[in-house]
Amino acid sequence: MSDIRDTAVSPADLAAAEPAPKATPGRRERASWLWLLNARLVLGLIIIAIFLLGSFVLPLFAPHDPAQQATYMKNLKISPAHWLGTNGLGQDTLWYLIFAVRNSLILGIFVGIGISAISTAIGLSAGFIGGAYERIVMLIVDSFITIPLLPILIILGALIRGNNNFFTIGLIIVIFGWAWNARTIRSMVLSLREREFINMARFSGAGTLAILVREIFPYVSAYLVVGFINTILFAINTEATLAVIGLSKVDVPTLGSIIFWALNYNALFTGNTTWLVAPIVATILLFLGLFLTSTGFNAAFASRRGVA
Amino acid sequence: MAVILKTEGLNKVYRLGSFTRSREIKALNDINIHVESDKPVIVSVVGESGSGKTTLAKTLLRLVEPSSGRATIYDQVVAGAGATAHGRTFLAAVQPIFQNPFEAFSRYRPVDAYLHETATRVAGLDRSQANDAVAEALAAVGLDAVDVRGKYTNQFSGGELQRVSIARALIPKPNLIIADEPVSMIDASRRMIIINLFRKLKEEAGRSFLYITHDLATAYYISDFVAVMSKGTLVEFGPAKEVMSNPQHSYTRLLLDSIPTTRTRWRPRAAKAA
Amino acid sequence: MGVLQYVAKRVGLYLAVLFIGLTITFFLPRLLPTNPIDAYISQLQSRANGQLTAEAIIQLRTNLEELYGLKGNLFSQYLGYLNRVIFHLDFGPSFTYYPTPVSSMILTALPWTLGLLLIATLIAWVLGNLVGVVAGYFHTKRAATVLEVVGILLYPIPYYILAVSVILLLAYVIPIFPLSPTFPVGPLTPALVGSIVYNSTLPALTLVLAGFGWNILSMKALAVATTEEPYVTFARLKGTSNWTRMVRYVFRNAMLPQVTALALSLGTVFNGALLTEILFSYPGVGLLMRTAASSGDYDVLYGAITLSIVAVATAGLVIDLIYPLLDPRIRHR
Amino acid sequence: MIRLNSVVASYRTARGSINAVDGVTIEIPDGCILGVAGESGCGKSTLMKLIYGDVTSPMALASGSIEYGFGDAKGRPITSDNIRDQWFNRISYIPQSSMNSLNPVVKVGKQFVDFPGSDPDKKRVLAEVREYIGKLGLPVETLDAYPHQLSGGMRQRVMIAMATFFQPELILADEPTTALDVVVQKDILLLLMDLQEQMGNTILLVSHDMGVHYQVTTRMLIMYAAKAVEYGDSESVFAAPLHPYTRMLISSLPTIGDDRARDGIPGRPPSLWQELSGCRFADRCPLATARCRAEEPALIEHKPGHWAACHYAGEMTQRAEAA
Repeated sequence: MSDIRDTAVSPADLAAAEPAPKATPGRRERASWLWLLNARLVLGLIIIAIFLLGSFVLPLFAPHDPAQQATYMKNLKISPAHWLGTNGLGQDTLWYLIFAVRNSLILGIFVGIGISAISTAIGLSAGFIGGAYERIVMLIVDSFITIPLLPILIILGALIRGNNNFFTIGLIIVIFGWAWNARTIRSMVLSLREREFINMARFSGAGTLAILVREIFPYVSAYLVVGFINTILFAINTEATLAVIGLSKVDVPTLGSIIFWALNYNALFTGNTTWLVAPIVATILLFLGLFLTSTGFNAAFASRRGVA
Repeated sequence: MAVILKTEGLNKVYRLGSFTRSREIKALNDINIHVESDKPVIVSVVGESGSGKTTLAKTLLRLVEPSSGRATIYDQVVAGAGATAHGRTFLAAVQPIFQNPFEAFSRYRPVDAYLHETATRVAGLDRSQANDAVAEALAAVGLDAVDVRGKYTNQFSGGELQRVSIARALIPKPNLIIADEPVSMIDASRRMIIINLFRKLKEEAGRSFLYITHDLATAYYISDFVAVMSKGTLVEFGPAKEVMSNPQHSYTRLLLDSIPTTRTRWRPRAAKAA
Repeated sequence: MGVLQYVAKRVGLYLAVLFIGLTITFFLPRLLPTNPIDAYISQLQSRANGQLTAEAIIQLRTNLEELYGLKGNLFSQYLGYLNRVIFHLDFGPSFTYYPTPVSSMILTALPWTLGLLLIATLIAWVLGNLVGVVAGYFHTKRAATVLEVVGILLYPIPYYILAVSVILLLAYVIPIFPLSPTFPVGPLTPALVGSIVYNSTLPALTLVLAGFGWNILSMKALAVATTEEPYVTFARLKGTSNWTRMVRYVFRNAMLPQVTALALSLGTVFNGALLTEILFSYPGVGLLMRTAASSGDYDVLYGAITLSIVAVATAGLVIDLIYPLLDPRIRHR
Repeated sequence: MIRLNSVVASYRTARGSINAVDGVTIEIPDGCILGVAGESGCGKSTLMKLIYGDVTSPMALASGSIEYGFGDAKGRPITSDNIRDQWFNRISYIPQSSMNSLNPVVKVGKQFVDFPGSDPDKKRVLAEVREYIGKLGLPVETLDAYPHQLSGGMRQRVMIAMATFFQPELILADEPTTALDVVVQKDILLLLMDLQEQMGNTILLVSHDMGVHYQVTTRMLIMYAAKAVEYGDSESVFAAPLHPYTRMLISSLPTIGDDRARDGIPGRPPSLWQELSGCRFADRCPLATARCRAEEPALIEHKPGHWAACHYAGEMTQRAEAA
């Protein structure tokens, strides 16, 4: 969640002794593309690309709706027909997993957009306006961070179990999940507000909005990308957590509901370990890919911003 | 004789600590400066760190609200009760030059963007007039518009970037340019390029400067008036040559004696065997 | 003077968090369409397989409303709720295990949860930060990157995956721990304590692994930044040993923000603990909440949530109050 | 006598390696205060690190050697390989950023004795320290205080106390008073001069302020773009500088009571990445000729005890004496 940055160390003598060359037009364009490439980011993006492509393209070729039960024999071993065998409900494990990843990603992206929008608006305004407004907002933010989210989700899950659907689950996560990002963005804006170029912009005639968009946003945008990916991670994780304890809409295949059914139909006792191992491996890989991309972006933005 | 700068009973008090036991720090303590002249002048404000010289600059730039008192530049009340100059009129009256040129520009925007914005937004020029004004201002500081267009801060040296910052301040032809420690981040050997530029702009472009510094030698070199501040109070004010050659206040004398000059040694040297 | 101001500010936040927490748990269920009373009545009807007459239902509704403080307008209910909860810790009786009061059920479950949570979090914090400071201090050396990779691999794995993987590995593939742990109740004899520890090793391990990765990564970043501070460079130039510099100069300074981070992360860690309890059927507040939720015993649910908010906020306050003891800059203004 | 024999310090980076100190050969007599001056990036800080033995990658002593001229406790000669064992014993260091060169969460006294060189009996050492800092104008309670409770001047006095308590042969001070106000700076500089006089050891002082050098140093070394361009007795370097760069460095500083026009040195030092030939100051030097751009001038003793690396250094003295 935090801003993990690798600081590049350059000896004082060396940096000062190497004044920037006078006019090399190519340097800025090439440099601006070059900073993107670092090992973590590339690896992360590859993993995510595989998951995105796999989960959004393959479902078009799905023979049956995987959520539909008893389409196949139960607990079949891995075979050319069923690459991961079938589960205790007579569904094809692989196809169920592919749909699960897709639905989780859809939810993740939807919640990611929602939370990023809210947290940026609140973080930017609280950080920039300051004063009493900031104190009240930060009180609410700190409370939302301190209050454990899961119990509240359990209440909501229990109360609206009847007619909850994917959309409401996503909405709930958005309502309770924006605090962390808002807090980080606010502290970034707080430090930016004191920077000299903000005064320079003000004395160049820029209004508050122009300062927010042109001066502050470029510095914050680096974190927004990282924050967005972290939020996807958070959303999938929260929905899955609810599903595993049966409080989310478990008949929709997600990375949580797959495990919910596996546990409830005690995959371990029936020896169908692939039913449990497959989602574990898939979730770990997906989350690792998301995390590598987020820290990769972080390292890339840090190196581009120079050591500061 | 126009009133270039006048502060009347200017105070700034910071309250530290919680409501129970709060300490008061008097950053500005009843500052009264009066500078009248019919031609542009350079006024220096000298003092050690914590003397309040930067707070004074920030108050005149309205970056800090004074606790009481007023400040007037030419005929406009710029800070304190009854401030008349607002918005663009204030920006046209007062322009700043900041200490660290690398911090004065955003890393993500080309440096000349600030010049064009100042020309169009503050000086109110249209597109073509703005380009001329920018080119003219850059020429005044010895830079060519081509060298600056579309460049970012990491493509300049400290001295060059500070000159761009000065050019930007010149565009709206302000009554007073307030430079807060403009050369302290620049190599000692190249400071005089900027200091001489201030003097040239005073004489040729007719701009007045408020020069905030802890370096008394550069203050002596270019300023017409000097104000000496210590712990928030104005201890001495007057024509620069006079104040510096025979200071009246003991603190000014202490400051002058402490400067490591290359003229007289603090400790006479035992005759060195060659 | 500094400490007083620091404590006052922190206690203020603590009270605000409690207030907001109680308000949320009060208003949330009331804003939603379903009314718990109808749910109760329908449950009673199913139990009495339909013999309840109309008046009995009306009578039932009034005393249920009375029992659960749903009388009068919203605001008077709210005041009544606050008064009951804060001063008497009374959440009304449990519906399924009538008449045992909710508070007694929770107070028996809470120590289990706090015990597991605090011990596991402490271990994860200490181990994670020690590994992190070594990884950060020697970040230029190849070996240190191995430690960081451990952090990178562990951190993104969510609690439920860790829990299930731990069950899979240590209870199924290598069955040294019970697949479904049982927690005996009764006087704390050494044998009993031994079996409790044995059974709660897996949930504790899950929580330690979950916190461990995060602490490594955050401490490594802090240690890398702190190693470049002038006082660490000067310590090196004084000829101090690597060990002294790493412990007394880098760790002593880099750990301070980690203490605040720990206090802030308690909310999320608590979520993890609840989930782990449910998956391991560990007799803590989490399990209590889960069974209350599935059996529709709303008052146990609200009570458990309110107390968990109080517990987490209090733990956070305690950790934040330790901070001034570690940072002389706050102690001596 | 500390001798540097054509010392070269190089930095290895992704773009290849460059020499931040490119062949310096000087002899530093014992018991003097040597001032090292030059613009930022000239290599003065790297030279200090080299002499102190703080050589860590990416920096390395590419070639040349340093002889310290004093032995360790057992009398064995010290060279750049074993100098590190003598840190804060026979050689010590005063850092620049005194603002936070002390560990903010540990008491000052404890930081006085936490390096191995000191005597294991910490209590006895602390008692001696308590008495020693009194002489440096520090109240005794300083040892029990935390760094943030001390003023900038007091913190720098603590650094000087640490660096001088073990009576080292050589003290390296890298811009020790840059972060201080001018009044406090004078006290600290006078303190340094007094201590040097009492101990009779050698101090190497790096500063960008020629005024500080004039007041404090007895010998001067001027660096430019990784080369030593002038070296000699402070008196004669300030009275009649042989190298045009030194003259411009001194004349670029305004002085109170002197209204002569002053102008900074135009242009910038050359980038050490390019292939450099001839005199590195040629582009900015008013006296530069074709010979300057072609042939690199060696550091020659134009006057007794006064070296300069400039083809026309000799004429500078005649022209100076004629003017």
